[in-house]
Amino acid sequence: MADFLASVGDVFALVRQPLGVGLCIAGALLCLIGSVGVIRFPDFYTRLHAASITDTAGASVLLVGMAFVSPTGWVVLKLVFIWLFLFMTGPTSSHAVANAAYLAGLAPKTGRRGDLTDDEGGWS
Amino acid sequence: MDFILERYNYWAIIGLMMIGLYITFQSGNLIKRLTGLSIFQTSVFLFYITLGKVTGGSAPILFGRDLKPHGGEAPTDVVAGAGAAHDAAGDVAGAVYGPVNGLYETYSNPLPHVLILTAIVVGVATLALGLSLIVRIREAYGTIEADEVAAIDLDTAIAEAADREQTEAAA
Amino acid sequence: MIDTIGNMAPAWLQAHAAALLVAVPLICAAINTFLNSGRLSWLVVMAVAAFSFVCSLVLLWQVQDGEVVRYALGGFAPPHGIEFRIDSLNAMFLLLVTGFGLVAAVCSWPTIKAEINPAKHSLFYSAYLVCLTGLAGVAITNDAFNLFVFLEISSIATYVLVAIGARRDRRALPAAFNYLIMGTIGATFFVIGVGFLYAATGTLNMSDMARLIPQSESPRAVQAGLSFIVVGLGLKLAMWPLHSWLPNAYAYAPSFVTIFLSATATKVALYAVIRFLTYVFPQEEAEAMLFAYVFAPLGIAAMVVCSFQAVFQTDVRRTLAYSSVAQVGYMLLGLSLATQTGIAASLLFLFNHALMKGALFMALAGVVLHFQGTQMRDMAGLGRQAPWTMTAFAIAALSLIGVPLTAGFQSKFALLSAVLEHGWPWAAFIIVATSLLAVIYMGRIVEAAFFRAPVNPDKVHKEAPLALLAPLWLLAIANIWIGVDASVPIGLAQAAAEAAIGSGAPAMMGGR
Amino acid sequence: MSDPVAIEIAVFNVILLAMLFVVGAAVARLRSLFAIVMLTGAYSLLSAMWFVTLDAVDVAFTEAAVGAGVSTVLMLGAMLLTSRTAKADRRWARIGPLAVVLVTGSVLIYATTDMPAFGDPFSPANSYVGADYLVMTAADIDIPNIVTAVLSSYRGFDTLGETGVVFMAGIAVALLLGFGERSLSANRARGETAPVRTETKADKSDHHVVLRVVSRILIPVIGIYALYVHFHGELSAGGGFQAGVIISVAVVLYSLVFGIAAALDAVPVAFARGLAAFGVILYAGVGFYALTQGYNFLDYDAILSHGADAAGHHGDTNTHGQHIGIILIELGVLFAVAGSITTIYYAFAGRAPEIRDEDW
Repeated sequence: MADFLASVGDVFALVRQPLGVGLCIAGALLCLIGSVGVIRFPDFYTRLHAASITDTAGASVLLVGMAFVSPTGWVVLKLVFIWLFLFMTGPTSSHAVANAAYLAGLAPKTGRRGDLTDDEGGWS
Repeated sequence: MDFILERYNYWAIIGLMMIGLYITFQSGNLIKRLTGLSIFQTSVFLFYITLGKVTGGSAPILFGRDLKPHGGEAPTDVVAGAGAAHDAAGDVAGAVYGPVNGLYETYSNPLPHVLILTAIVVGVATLALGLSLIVRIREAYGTIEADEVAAIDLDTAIAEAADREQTEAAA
Repeated sequence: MIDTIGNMAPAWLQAHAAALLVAVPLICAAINTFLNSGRLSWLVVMAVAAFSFVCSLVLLWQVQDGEVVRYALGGFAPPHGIEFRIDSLNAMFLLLVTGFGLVAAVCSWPTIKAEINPAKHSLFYSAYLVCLTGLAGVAITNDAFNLFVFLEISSIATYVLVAIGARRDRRALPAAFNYLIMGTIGATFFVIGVGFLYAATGTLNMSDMARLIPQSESPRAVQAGLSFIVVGLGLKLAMWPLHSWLPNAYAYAPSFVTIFLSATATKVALYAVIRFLTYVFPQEEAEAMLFAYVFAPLGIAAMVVCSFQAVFQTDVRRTLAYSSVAQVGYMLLGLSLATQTGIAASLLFLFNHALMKGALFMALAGVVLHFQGTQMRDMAGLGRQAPWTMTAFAIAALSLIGVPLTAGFQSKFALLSAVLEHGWPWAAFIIVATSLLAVIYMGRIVEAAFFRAPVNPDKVHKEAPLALLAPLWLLAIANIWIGVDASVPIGLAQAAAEAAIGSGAPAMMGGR
Repeated sequence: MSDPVAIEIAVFNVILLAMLFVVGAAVARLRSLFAIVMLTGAYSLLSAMWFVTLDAVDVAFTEAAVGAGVSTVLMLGAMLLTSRTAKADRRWARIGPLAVVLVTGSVLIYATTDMPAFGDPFSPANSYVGADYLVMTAADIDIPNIVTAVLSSYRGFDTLGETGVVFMAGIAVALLLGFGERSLSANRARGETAPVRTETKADKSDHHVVLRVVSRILIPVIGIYALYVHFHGELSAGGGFQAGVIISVAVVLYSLVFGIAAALDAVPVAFARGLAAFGVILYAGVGFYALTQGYNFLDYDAILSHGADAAGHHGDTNTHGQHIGIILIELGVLFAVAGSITTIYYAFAGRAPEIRDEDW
């Protein structure tokens, strides 16, 4: 058992850096995808959906990646707190924005894909 | 080439300052004017911070061996420079990039940071006051465009003059 | 007299007058917000202003033999700590600011009671105390960045003090906003200039800067720093053509604010210019050229253009405001000589100008109190309805024109002789010509007040209240007294000019 | 420039500066005030990131909290009370400003041509007073964060002035917006309950339940975080100013979610104003205490100095007194900032708009 744990430790030390970097890149990509979505999606609600990918999935994956490459436990603890904070505020703010838009009477675009053109989509 | 590499930062910041100044002067909308002012000020902050950067330095928070343990002794294997003022020309000129006398690590210059902390506060105070003036102007004039406000003032002045002439004629 | 005050001062006051002068108004501004009664606030403000005035007298006493008082705040020796440094130049401006702070505070209550919402009284007085703190801080500090902080404290207070005038005339709001924009740009320019000087010397202490600038390896940065500081402060002191904010700000601010600002705010900015140009920057060719080729034309342009503009105003307060810009022109002309006599003349001019503009605006405040309007035709016949107020006004007006036996004559005479001594007879001619313009624009007002029938003859005999009339006559008598015997202000101005120009190489300073 | 770290920083520099340029140019061109305000916030946030790459962590913290946070909130508040779009500018009106800007810019560029290179450790700025602080702090004050040491001790008088500015801003905005029939806070003080906003759909059905629950959890956490930032300011980035901003942000959040009336019940206007004044009194009071002990104004060595030492107080330093002094004056800053910014926020948020939501 001890051997196994030790070898796990070795493997972890080996993969820690590449894994962390990889996760950071993945998080950055998610953020990029979210940003593209904000530009490309047709209406407010779908854009909001894309934007919320950035601050939940993108940020979470980035933080996990950072936790892997971080030098000390204190940094990991701080990252956990940041993650908790983002995990609470991100979806809540998306919800608040969507809720406000709904209450203001903004209707989602519905219909087939071809029907939507750029100039009638959402708020631009 | 080195000349440019060493100074591109200043020039970029000057460009940003000028964008802010341009918005302030050019815009007729009072809120936009204030945002221009705030961009101008922020760019001046960038300028100060640029002055204080030291290549290879870190944030001016002592760490590692520079943290004197309480009751411990000051480092003995470096030049004891505590309290000694350095000459403006730099009495260590010619040495490689490295820490200041008496320290193990390299830090950026803390003084511009302190100044800018103060300046940021002054900036936000001005901004708050300017915005409240704009709100009052909107309530008094019904517009926040500088030229419309000026036109209304001119109308008032003309009307006042005409009014006074009438009363004078009546008297 | 000053010796008795100095000798009477207790040891703690002698040791810490510099710090108390600035810190007491600030802490009292905070305490003042807890008071609910405007009258109580007024008493507090008067007490604080009087205390500051005593402090500045003590400082004046300490520096009268050409000595320099230095006060290290926080106990950290400069250049690491912030330092106050008081020589005769500072002492003169501190005396001006606190003296006017006191006089304006005494006369404030009747006009404030009439012009400002009672619920706002104590906050308003707090803002006034903060303004006083800022102006005194600018005049006392020896640290370039600290000067900026105090400049902004006083400016922010000033903007809001001007804007409060909106209760009477909504035009105060855009006036205050323009003032804010111009003033903030000016302050930011000043910060840029200080940044260049810091980059070139590595210090913020003004004495230390003066020591290091000549050996700096970045002369261009120093030049740019100089020009940004001058432009930035020029905006604050309403140097022509950067004065566009001033007339409206003075015209629509509450009366009391105009009294105080006209005598202090722009003057303190002028102090900062003098301090930087004569003390911080080395007296070399470039600076001398700046004096001669920038300040002289700008000063003359201000004198000519703004005197003409003053003639064509219909609102008396705007007339006086334009006249203020023109008077700043005279001071700049005196400065541009870059000689000790020139600067002394300029400082004497400044001192006397504060006395007469203070009196003029104070008399107008009395007029506003009972007769509302300050248009030219509202002035008609006031000489009969409010003889005491308007006589004082007339004395100050004569002084502004420069009639012999008034303070204005002394200052114009000093300026003329300085200009002639420098060999600029054409400048002397312009001074006389613009004085004739002053005869026109002040004469119009005085003529309307004394020789025209009142617009509304039913109006009763209404003087300004005693709280206003007493300081008003104090200033009017001071105008005459200085006109007869100007030894006191001339002594102050000459000592100050000597401190400014003749300070020579500042003392070397080591680290702590 | 061959150092890899230097190149990395240079790359960050270029990217961030380019983004700043884009945002600045967009602000200059746009006419929608909402977009302008948000982009100004973005500009501040980008500069905060840039400050971090240049090692100015304290400045970055403040800029993010103030420039991107408080300023944006205030600008939005002002925008809601005024208008949403700027008028199109006339083309000929651009010439004058452009000329001014070009002249100013060329003077600035002329000045930079003989300035020390970027990052030069031997430039006057980096080798004289600034470097001295790094060395002197250990002996004089003995805290790791040099910025805090300089801010509150060596240049403590500047910070007193800064506290005065914040306090003044609070008074100023209260004077301009906090009185009259349009001001909710003034009306409440008189005992009137004038409805500020008409009922909306949101009030009828409980659409904000998620927000309420989350903010109930968050607000105490924000408060604790503010205290952490405050008391940890000597060891790492942060201090009284940032903490004060964070506390007032908690009030802002509370009032956004639960309504301004509830916020006014929890933190009354008079309390906020009093807090701001108390902060200034506390800060200046520390200075006066030093005077009573025979030291110079704001000399924290006076605190806890034994009477016997007082004779030769310029010799030994008293780091213990410095620590306590710094904590006290930072508390003063915290109170002043929290009180003033809350006052300012109330003044804007409690102002009744004369235009209804539909008229935009």
